[in-house]
Amino acid sequence: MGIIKQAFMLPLQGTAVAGRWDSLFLFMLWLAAIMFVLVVGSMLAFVWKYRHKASDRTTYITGSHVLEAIWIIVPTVMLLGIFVWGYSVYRGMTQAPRDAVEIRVLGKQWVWSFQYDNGRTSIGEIYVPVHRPTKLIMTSEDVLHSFFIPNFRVKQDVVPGMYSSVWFKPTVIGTHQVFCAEYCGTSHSGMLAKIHVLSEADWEDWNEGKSPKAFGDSLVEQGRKLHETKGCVTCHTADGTAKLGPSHKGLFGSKVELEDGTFVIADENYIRGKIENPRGSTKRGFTQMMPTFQGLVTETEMNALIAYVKSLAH
Amino acid sequence: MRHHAHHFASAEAEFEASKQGMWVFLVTEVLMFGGLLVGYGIFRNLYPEAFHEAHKHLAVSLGAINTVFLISSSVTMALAVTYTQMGKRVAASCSLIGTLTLAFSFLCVKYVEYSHKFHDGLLPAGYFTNTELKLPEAPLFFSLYFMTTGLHMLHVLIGMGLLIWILRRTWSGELSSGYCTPTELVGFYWHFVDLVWIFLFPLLYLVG
Amino acid sequence: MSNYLAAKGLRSWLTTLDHKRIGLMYLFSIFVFFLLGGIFALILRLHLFGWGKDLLSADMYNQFFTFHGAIMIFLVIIPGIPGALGNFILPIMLGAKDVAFPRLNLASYYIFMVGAIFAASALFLRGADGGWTFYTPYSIRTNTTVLLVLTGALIAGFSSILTALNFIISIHKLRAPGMTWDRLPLFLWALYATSIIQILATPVLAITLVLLIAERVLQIGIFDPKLGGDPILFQHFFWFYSHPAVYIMILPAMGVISEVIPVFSRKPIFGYKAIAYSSFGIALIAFIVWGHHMVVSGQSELANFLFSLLTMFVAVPTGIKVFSWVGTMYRGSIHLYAPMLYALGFLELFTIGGLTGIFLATLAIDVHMTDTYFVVAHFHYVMVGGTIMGLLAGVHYWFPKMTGRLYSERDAAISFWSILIGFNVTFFPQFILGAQGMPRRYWHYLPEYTMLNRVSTVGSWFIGFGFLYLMIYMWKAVRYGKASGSNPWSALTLEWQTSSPPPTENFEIDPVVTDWPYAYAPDNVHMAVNK
Amino acid sequence: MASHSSGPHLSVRSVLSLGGLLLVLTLVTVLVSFVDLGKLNFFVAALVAICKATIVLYFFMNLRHDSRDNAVIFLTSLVFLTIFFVLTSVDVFFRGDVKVKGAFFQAVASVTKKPWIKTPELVAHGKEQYAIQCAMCHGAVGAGNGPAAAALVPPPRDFTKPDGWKNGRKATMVFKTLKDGLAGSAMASYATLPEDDRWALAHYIISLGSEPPADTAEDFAVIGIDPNKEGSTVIKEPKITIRQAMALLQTSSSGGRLYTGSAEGQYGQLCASCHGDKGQGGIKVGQYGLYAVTKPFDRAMTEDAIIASIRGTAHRVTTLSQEELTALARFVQNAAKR
Repeated sequence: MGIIKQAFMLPLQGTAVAGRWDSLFLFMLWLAAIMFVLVVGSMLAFVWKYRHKASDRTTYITGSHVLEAIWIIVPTVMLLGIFVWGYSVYRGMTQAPRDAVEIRVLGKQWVWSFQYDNGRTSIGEIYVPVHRPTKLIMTSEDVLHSFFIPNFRVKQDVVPGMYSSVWFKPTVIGTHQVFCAEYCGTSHSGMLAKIHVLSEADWEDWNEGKSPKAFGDSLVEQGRKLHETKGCVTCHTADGTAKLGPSHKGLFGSKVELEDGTFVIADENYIRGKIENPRGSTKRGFTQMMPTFQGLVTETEMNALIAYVKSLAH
Repeated sequence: MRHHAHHFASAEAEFEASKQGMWVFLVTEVLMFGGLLVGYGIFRNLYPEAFHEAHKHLAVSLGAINTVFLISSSVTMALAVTYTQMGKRVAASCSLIGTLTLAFSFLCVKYVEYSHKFHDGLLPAGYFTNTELKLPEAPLFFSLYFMTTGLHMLHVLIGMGLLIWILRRTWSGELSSGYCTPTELVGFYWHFVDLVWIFLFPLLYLVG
Repeated sequence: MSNYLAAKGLRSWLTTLDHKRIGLMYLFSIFVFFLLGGIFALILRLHLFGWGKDLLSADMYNQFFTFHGAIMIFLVIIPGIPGALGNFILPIMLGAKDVAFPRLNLASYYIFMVGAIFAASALFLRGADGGWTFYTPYSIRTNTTVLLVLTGALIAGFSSILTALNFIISIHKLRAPGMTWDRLPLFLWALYATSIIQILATPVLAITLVLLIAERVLQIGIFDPKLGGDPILFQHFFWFYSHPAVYIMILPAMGVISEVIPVFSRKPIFGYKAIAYSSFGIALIAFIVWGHHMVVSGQSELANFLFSLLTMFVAVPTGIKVFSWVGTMYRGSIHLYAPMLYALGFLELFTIGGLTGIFLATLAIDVHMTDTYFVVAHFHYVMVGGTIMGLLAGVHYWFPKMTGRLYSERDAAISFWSILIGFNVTFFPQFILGAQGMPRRYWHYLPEYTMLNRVSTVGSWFIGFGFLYLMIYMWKAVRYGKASGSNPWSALTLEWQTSSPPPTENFEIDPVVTDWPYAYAPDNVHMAVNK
Repeated sequence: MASHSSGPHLSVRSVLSLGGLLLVLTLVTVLVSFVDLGKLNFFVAALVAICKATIVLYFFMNLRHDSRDNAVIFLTSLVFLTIFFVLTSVDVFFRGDVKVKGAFFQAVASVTKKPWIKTPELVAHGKEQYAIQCAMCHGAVGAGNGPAAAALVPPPRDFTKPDGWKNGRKATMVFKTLKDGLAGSAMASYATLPEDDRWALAHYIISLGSEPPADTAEDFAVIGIDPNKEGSTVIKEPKITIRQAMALLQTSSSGGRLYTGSAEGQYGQLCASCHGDKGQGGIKVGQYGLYAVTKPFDRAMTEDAIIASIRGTAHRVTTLSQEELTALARFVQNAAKR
């Protein structure tokens, strides 16, 4: 069992149901492997054993009712068995307990937004308590989406004009990935969300309105950290002294003289442009050596960086 | 007597094959109209009061007249087939002309009905501008009404084209008691178009 | 009597009523569309290699997988075996001079081409996105020219109906004297069952597409939630056709395999009646299981229960066929020529495809696996592993009958192994990706899926090479292949009892069938081709 | 089977009599439909229709003489049609009550008793809400220099300075600004936020600058809250209609950009500040993964996508009616084409 489980590298078991799901999956995987070896193995064995030799005499067999009966009845019984086991695990997935925490989920073209019992809303991040059942009541504002949490093995389409629901009882604290699994347009693959499973204490804080640690710091603070982690500090300082590149202190809003003598205002677009394709907009007195960060800086990181650089303006 | 197609054993075999081919084609027609009626059946049971309310806006009288037209056109079509088999060229042609005129009058009544609906704003859901019908799902009734009767009207038009083609060949004497497969097959098609209306009329107009 | 290829000139091809020529025209068009669809696939896989720089923008990527899906399904594998091999072989195998309605047959080809042109024309306008399933309300909202692809599919649907009508009436009325129902070759049983599915399912696709076009043009709102409609109802309409459609794709391929294995094992088919009736079993069950595509779509639990239970029974007739084929090879004298290679390839890939189908039929598993790469791998294993392998087995098996020449076995083996290995390397990792939760139709995927996606892309190059190589040696064989003689495989079915390439009227003297087409005597182990 | 050329299947007389029968049946079904039998009406109509259909099939379409397999072929189509209807109904009519009625995210009544009285918890809560809702334009520390502020005309209020507040700095007035937004500027209404959050925001914003004068009874009257009563009013839809709001915009707009009732005017009022007057786009606002490129026009977004994004949280222009939104979206699409 181990090697197959390892080979298939199933996602983390975030809920009890995921455990039951995995055992059903692995049982069926073993069954399929055996059937595969039986069929293809005997095929290859026959190809080898009965490969054409001039002296061959084949046996005139046109069928055998016994064999046919066997491979009708045995698969039917096995299949019904699998169906029953599958249905029992499925019921565990769909029958949400009465006392579940209810959270409303709204799918909208390319973003998930959530509303909790205390009226708070959050976008792209959903907070759920550990060891307590949570039921999501979902609908969509425009087209079909599908709320999919691989670690919990649950998925449910989100249909405009209709409620659909999914429930789970997380057992692992931490952050799990949420996907949109129904094609919904240009950035269907960008419609991601994070589900934060909070410990009991954090969940109480969250309910009263205090933001759990997971909330992270302000935009500018995030920008400052990214300024380091993305490697800006290697060439640009924040205290006014020029290094390989001009300092970012006082940059925002100032007039920058470019190499070819023209002037440009270091506004938000200028910074964004420098980060994405720095060629051709080098400040006078500096040689162009800045690499492009295209694709390496996500949207939220870009805005945090810009906020930080702005905060250095005065 | 037309010499039968080279790959058939006899004219008889060819006629049987074409007739069965026609029946298989009618199966596809049944399933196409059927798919639409399944949609109608589902929406009617989903929103019974809205659909009942909406169906009151249909002119039952015009629908009934149309049913009479189509049934009598079926009768004249059957007469045409009978006369062709009896070799009576003139009688068959007159019956075909009768069928064509009945079909044309069906279209005229249809035109009157549609223009009445357009005037009242009883249009498919997206363009529905009628004010009397308040229930939100009522426009769906008219979407389905226009789809079913529209598709049926298209089939009537195709049927009239076929009838003109058969009339020409009957009048020229090509189709007579010896060889009347095309007449019978177009007859099947026309009776089928009438069959669809026999179901559409009560479903849409009477029961709603 | 001159053979059917004698008449020269484009007019002789474009206005032919000869089922053999129409079959070849279908084969050529289907191969062209297969290459077009294949190029889309290779570019998609190249993009998903994921080396940071985007090969395709998001919109381009969405249109590429939509066109890949729509072309491959509507223009290649649904018309594929019935249109190309069926048109060519069915009348000869029946012992008839032509199909029941030759003019209708030519009309069906032209309607297919008109439909294909409609669909392909969207490429030059604003393309189409939304996947080949065109789920509403997205397919109503998008402003890409999806309308053209829908009209194309609608028109191609009629061509499929006409071909099916032709086959049903031909099998009913044009069988050679002596060919009773239990002497009918299994390829014809399969085509018969397929035609019945086409007749009963395609009209519902026609009305679905008409309604979807009406949604976009007349805003009828029955599938549009904003106007009170129900998008899940569209899925019911769509899958009522599309699940039987997957059996339209696989049954003819199974028919080819049922022909090839006995011939190359020199042994009667194992369980003829079981295979023939299981085709009908599949054709019936095909119509009552479509809901397993919609388990997480918001369908009622009762429907999920019912559809999953009924789907389990589909595996039984399919299992009968696979076990019977392996049973046929038992104690045979197996010649590993290209048709047999492709038949064995079919068995290997289709077994994996079939078994993973059972995973997806099980409710709990399907909740996690649907709309992920597990499903993508499953349907590629059954569609490419099944239909395309069946098509290639049929093309190689009847190549001598069509052209009177032999292709080079060595080249065929090279392209076969390249396709088989390439296929497994491409799609088996996708099972694992799906199990790990990578959703399908994703332009960008999370970094942890990169490794398997790269392996998959490398595999796709081998498939690409395999088909390229196939084109080359097939073209070479058509022009310079050795003469094959009338029955190179020493097969017993009727089409091998006439000359290759057959005369226009198929038979010099009208054949009379005297016994069962798979009665290979124990000593009948040699083939004309290997003397 | 009657041989094909030995005379017609049906005599003229039988054709006419069958025709008569069909017409009679039609009359019957029409008359029956006027009698209200409730559920039964459907079955009677269906029964009559089936009778008529059988007559046509059996006689006119000559199934009477025909070999049985044509009839079997025809009946299979009905069988598969029934399978389609039955299995689809198993889903459609057994889903339970899942129809969405009304707004999905409800505005939630407040919990604290008198949120207009400043308390440290409210200010702390305000600080948090500020980071989510306001930092984008008003800047992390309220200096009016948020990332989205660059292209806003007029620029967002600098809370640290006492001058320029249109409605004044009292808690009730800031609360009013939050509820109705500021006409003629990019400050939209935050009416969907729970009242507690808005009071908390007001307290926090005021704490950034000097202490304002205390709220008087009239101030509370302006925002329609009785300070002595416990609990606050539940959020109601904006009392004035959209038409009036538009008119209000017209009269009180400062920059002289009159709303001429056309989409062009609307666009000028609401969108030009972020999206640029000709739609060439101003700044990229990518907050919270909410990917709102302010240059949507060259991507030829669909009308609904535009409406959906206009109604989205980033824009908060929820007061526009459906017609206005459609007109605006159509205007935006033409802007893209120009």
